[in-house]
Amino acid sequence: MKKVTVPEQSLGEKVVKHAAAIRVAMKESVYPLTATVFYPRERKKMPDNFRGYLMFDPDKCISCWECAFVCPANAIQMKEAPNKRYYPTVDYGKCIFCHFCVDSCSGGALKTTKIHDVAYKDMGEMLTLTEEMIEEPEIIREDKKLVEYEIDEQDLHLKRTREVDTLFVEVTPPVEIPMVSQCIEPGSCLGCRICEEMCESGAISSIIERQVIKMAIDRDKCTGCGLCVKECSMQILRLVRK
Amino acid sequence: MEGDDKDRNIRILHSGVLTPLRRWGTKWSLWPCHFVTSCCGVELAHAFACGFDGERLGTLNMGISRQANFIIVEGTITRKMARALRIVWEQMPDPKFVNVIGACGQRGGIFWNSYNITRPSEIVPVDFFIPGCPITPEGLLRGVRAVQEKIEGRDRTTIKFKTAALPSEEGKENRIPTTAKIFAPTPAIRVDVPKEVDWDFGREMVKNLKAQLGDVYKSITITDKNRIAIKTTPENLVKVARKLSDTMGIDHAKNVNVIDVPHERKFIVEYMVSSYREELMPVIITIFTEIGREAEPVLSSLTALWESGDYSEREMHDFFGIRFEGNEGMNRKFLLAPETETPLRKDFKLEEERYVLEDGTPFAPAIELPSDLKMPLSEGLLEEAEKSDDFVVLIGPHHTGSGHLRWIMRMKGDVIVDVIPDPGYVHRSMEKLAENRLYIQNIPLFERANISDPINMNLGYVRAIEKALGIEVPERAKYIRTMMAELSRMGAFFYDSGIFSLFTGHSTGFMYVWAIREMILEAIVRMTGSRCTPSFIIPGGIRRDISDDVLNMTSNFTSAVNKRLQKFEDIFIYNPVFVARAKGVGVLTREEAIRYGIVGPFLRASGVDYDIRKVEPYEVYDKLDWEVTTGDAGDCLGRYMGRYEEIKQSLRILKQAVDALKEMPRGDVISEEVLGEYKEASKDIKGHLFHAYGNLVLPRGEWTSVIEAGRGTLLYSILSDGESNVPYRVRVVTPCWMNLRGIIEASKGERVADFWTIYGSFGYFPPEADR
Amino acid sequence: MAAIAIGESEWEVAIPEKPLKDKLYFENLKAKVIDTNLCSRCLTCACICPVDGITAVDGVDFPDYEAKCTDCGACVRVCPRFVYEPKSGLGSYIEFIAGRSKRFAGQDGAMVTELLVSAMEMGMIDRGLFAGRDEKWAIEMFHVRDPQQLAITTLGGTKYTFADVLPALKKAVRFTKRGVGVVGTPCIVSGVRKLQQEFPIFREKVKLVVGLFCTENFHYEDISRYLKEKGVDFDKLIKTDITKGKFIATMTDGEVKFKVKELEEILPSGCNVCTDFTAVESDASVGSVGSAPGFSTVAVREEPAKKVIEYIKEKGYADFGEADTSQLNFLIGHKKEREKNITKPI
Amino acid sequence: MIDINTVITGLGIEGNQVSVPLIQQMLDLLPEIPMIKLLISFILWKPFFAALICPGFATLGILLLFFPWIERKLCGRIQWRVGPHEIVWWLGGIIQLLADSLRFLFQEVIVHKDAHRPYFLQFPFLTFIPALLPLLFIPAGNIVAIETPYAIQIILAVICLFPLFILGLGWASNSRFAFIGTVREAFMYFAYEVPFIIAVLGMIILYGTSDPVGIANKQSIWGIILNPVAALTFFIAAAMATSRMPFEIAEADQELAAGPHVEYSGIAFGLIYVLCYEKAYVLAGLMTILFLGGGSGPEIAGLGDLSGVIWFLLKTLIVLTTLFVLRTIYPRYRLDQGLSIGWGAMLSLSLIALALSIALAQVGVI
Repeated sequence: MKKVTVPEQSLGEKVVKHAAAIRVAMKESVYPLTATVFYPRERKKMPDNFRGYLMFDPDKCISCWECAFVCPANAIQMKEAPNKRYYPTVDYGKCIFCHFCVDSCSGGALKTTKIHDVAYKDMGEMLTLTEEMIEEPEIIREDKKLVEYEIDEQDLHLKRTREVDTLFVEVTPPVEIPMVSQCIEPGSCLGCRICEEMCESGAISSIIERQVIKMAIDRDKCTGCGLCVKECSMQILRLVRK
Repeated sequence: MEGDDKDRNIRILHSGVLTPLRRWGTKWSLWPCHFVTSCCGVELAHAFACGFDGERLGTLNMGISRQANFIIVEGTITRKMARALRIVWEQMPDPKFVNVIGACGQRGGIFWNSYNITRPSEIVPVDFFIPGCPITPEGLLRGVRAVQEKIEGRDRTTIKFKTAALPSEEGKENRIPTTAKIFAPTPAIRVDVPKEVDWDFGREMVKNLKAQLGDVYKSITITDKNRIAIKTTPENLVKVARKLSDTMGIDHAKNVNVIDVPHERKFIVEYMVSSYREELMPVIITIFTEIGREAEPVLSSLTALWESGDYSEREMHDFFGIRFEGNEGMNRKFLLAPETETPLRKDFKLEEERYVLEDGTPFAPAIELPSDLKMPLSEGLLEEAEKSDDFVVLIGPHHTGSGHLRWIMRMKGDVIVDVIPDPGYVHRSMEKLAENRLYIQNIPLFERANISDPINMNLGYVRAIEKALGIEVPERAKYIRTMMAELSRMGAFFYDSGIFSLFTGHSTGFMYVWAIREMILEAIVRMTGSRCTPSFIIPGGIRRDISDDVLNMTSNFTSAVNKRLQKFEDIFIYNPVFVARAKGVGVLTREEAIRYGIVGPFLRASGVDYDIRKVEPYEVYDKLDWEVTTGDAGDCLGRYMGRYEEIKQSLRILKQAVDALKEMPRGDVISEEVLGEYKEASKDIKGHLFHAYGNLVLPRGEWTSVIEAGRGTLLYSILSDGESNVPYRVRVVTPCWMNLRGIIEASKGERVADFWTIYGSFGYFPPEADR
Repeated sequence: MAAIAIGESEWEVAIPEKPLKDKLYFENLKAKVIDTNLCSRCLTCACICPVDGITAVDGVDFPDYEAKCTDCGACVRVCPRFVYEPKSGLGSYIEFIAGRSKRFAGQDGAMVTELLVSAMEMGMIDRGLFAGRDEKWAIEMFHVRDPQQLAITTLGGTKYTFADVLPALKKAVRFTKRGVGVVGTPCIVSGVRKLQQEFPIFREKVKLVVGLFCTENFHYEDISRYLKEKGVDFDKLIKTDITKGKFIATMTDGEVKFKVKELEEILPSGCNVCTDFTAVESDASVGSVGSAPGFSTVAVREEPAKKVIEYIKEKGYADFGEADTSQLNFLIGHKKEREKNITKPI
Repeated sequence: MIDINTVITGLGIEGNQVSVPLIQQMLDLLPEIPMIKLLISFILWKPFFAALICPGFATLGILLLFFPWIERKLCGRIQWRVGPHEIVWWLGGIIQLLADSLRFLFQEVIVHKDAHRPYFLQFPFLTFIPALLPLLFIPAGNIVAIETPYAIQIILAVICLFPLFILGLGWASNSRFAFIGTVREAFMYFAYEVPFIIAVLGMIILYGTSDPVGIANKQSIWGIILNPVAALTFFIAAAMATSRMPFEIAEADQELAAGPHVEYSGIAFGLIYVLCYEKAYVLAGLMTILFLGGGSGPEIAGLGDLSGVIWFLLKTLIVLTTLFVLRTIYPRYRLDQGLSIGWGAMLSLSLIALALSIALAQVGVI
């Protein structure tokens, strides 16, 4: 335990402390430790893991809806594409940039950019549709220099370089954990085929032959998204290792 | 409302004589009337502090609406704040501009279905919206530039999307899935689920309690280590409390909580109490009772015994409509909501999430806006003050020195007679929202209670979950969490120092600490990718490991900060004027501090050696070498110096943690227990967050975690029914909410200007208090 | 987490034949059961329906079935009356006793509560499905996981109203870890048995089925209207009971009594064809007839119930006495007469 | 045709011209266009030059446009940031104040319904009287508008009127914050005015004259060295009088939201905003004269009388800057602390200064 005592300042000490305060001000007016980024004309370098605007790659998307489910702000809502699959749209009027969606995207279809300085003149524009998230957007930039914060053992330094930072980053794909949906209790299957309707990758198929429905899960096609597991009315599907 | 035309100001600017001069002058002289309404204010401060210095653009922050011509609405506008926004806008001279920053003020952000937030665009005409939660300083300055361009005549959105073609090959028709949330039917709600723990002291204590309480209790259960629950009847509640207070020296209430169980027609009212006596420090005793679920049930208040529960009781009155007999504050002042609304009752439903984009549907519920601009005072206050010859001043909610709450100050000459707080201007209904979200979705939610100390907010919640699940976190993750928590604690301290120096009129002090904060945020952004709201700690560990570069940087930070800190010390802390202002002001003695429920460093400054990091160590605090700082002065300077000393200890902890991390081999950072099938993701959760956590269900019972956040004891109490993947009730008691009482009591009898010293010394952060 | 058993990638589901070939299964059900007044409103179909489409607002129906129905045939598979084999009589039993719970107070001996709670204590089940009621005496289903929850006064007592036991059962089965205990009228018991017969998951999870002696039951909308006409104020109603051929509604300020026979005008068509009084398919059936006042008659039929009764005896939770089966015979006979009402299927 | 020289002589402005050797030849070479010569003679006529150019309106105007910029830049620098910059960024945002004043000029002026409308609008303008009047008596070097042996006393008298107008502003605003602000202003007024006057009095005694030109001339050793105590008192009192940190008690942005000015908007606020700079300018000028030797300094070749002007301005600017940089160094005192400093420490300091002055005068240093 450490006891803290408050400073008792005698007259002499007061003078010393006054002098110290004035000295700091005088010193700083000559050699200031300025730490300012001249923003519109310069840009601060953000790390590659910076959580900014989202970009989307429909080829990698398995339409698992997890981005929509995990979004705490309900900013991601799914929209049907011409190929009848559902892809995410982002409403930046709600997005809180927590990137739970990116961390939930097992296919790596969502990725981050370093865009974060945007002003909208109308709230309606803040809804970004799927088709707008595929290609890199353009933002109004006035920056000519890049500033990087460097902290060494002495102090913070601003390293300025005359380059224009790219705002788009290459990201490493997530660890692949191959999962496949399996029926753990075929006897309890109702034959309702909701799983088949649910499956956006078309891995689950059914054939009705007279009084028998033959259900089959294509292990290769199954993306392990878990939608069928979630929706199965009898809860007899499970995700297991491939 | 009338005159709410977005382009009216531009028309004014472009008409009349000397138009080019008017335009040019206005363009370069946008003085924002900083409408600090919520947490985006932290980033606004960064934009105008030395890191980005918004003054470069000619935007000088001006606290006074008459002289400003630009409102930056910083986030949430609650129902209560809506009037203030309109008033400020009406007060400003034409031409005036409004920017809304942060998702809360647009479509609600994470609070989109809250019962208490409105959309500023429906209250005042808004020129630009800047997305983010919070926005980055760059975003804010981009907004300023956008307004400047608009004045020049270029009104544009600063991002252009390119439309790409979506895959169009024919696919099969798909079914739309249902919600991922699972609500158990008629859940079994029990506060005192017994648990077998290795805790002899507790068993002994239960024995003693049973002997002492005699026949006034119904049951006494050990619910977890250091947690005891006592059930009693409403009639015997006061008796139990009195016995505990008299015989055991239980001296403060940490929490007052109400749980609504509509299907069992009852409310469970619980008091979490504890003592600052050495041996009882870690123990939290929950006294609870059940009362009938009527329109306005009555229960006798325990404020006579534990005044620290006072404000929480008032809050519960607002939220549940329970009247605590004996508490003076039963006047529904918190929400400024319709009198009959009791939002935390279960039958008060919120808007449901939509997972499919539908055209033409509103995104957030429409909330009825207040129709007049009156901000009511409690009845008879003015008349009474006039009779006793007191002068009443209303400070806030929009005032340079008020923060986002209103203070009703009664003074006699230059001496404060009474300060009555009117909180709730940033009440964003977190507790209600948490009952409707997945456990994992609540992580960002609670973090937003206080984005100047986000990691501790995050850690407390996650620790409650881990406690419930009994997960052991990997060593490396523990160290990283400790490191981040200390960074966050420093961030909170420097935030408060900045505000404190501003409150005493010292803008340089503000700038200096904000430069240090800029370094802290740089470290956090490199670790997590977000400056203020990392949401980085998840049950079982952290989202991913951090790189060596960042570790080196953090290690450098511990020594680099000294240079700037030394200057700050010279110009602010030991500045004789500051010492004169803070010394001997707002003294709270040990007894007073305990009685009023002060927590954290402010309590320690009054001489109570209570730090949860030592009392009930979590993460790796018990493995590191550091000391708790206490003081005896109990005045503003003592509180501040105590915290300053604590930050030096934090630097020590940080240094040790970083060094340990550098030595440590890389390994798992998420516990495999919680990941289950997805254990390959134990190094980086990327790609599997929802799989692994979407269906997280806690065991039945109430799980209470306390941690030492930047401003004091932070208590999370999660009540789970054991079946739903959403919590049944989450109660969070933030340190600022507890400290509110201290500000009032310390202010009484001091001089008017001292109020701001006291206010600043307590580091009050309204969003944290209001939740 | 324990390793999950690897499941099947391919499996087959046998679906029943459709009497009406080109109609959906639900239309078959409607034609064969609902429209022929055979339906007992046990709602087994609603329980199993994968899209949760079947409701019982005003008779069992599936609004909007054309759009929603997946035509899986589960409703037909589980309907106890699709192929109706009326049961009657006393059924087989191991033991026939009268009991009175010491721990619980309720209608008669409160043995239903005692059975379920004891089963819960034994660890046989982790939840019981009880019918509670709201202020208007409408039924709401209650999952009781903890004896403490029984403190709610509305759980005990007879309601003489159909309860949505089975729709709740699906959720109970989904959430349960050890097993579920169900209480219900004979029709519900048959429904559960049918579910268990068709789907192993119900065999596994539904551990205890307690049947109630039942002459008839009423739809909430009918009986509430009827009682209001008789002058019963639901806000003041405390309990309802049938003794000695009379319906007694006890209120805070008095009683309303009338002959049970009068109720026949609102007798549901499903009950009109029901011949089972003692819930012969249950694990144990309980009722007031056949034992002394304050005691419940318990017919222990299956092994699980036997275990529970033994547990109760061992712990001494209840007093036991002799039950008189002869008293039952009248009512059994009375119900058996209804066999004549059953029209032959199409 | 009238001989222009005759006119000039007739007006009596001939002998009292500002002589600038550097441009004298140029002036001489000016063609004999009568009007221009007359105009130049007028401008260079010392009283006229003093009132109109330096230290009068032109200097004041330029100072008001650029001094806040200097202050903001310097404070920014000390606070590790930049200050106004982007407006013409290659000049460091030097015309920032022009933009601000244009904005204020064209902005709506709101008179709220509780305000006393006539006074509310009149006071910002009336306040200029005490702010501008002293300039007529302050010499820049040897250039002064009105030369009188009682100049210092007149300046003091006029400056002392200043707070009354601030009280008027606050009263007319009829707002609670403005009310508290004005009361504080009034308290502070009495607290600093007495030591302030005593300190000046001491210097008058020391110099034996109250003619500013005379005082300046007498300072072979600067007053600040002769009587540092008086200088300190004067400086602190100046900080109090202009509501600078640590004595920004009446305005107290965080407490009273700028006190008396809280309700002013548009150009009315613009005027109030520059008022305190005007007052500071006057006080800094006075300090330069009393303690820093006025316009004395090494002769700058070729500038003649203007040399004194430049030295005067330079010293005044330094004093001003020091005064304004205080706000980066100090937080603000509480009202009671401010008062006790005024009535306690400063009063005793001023009395010591007075005694010192009398002693020095007796010894006959000057």
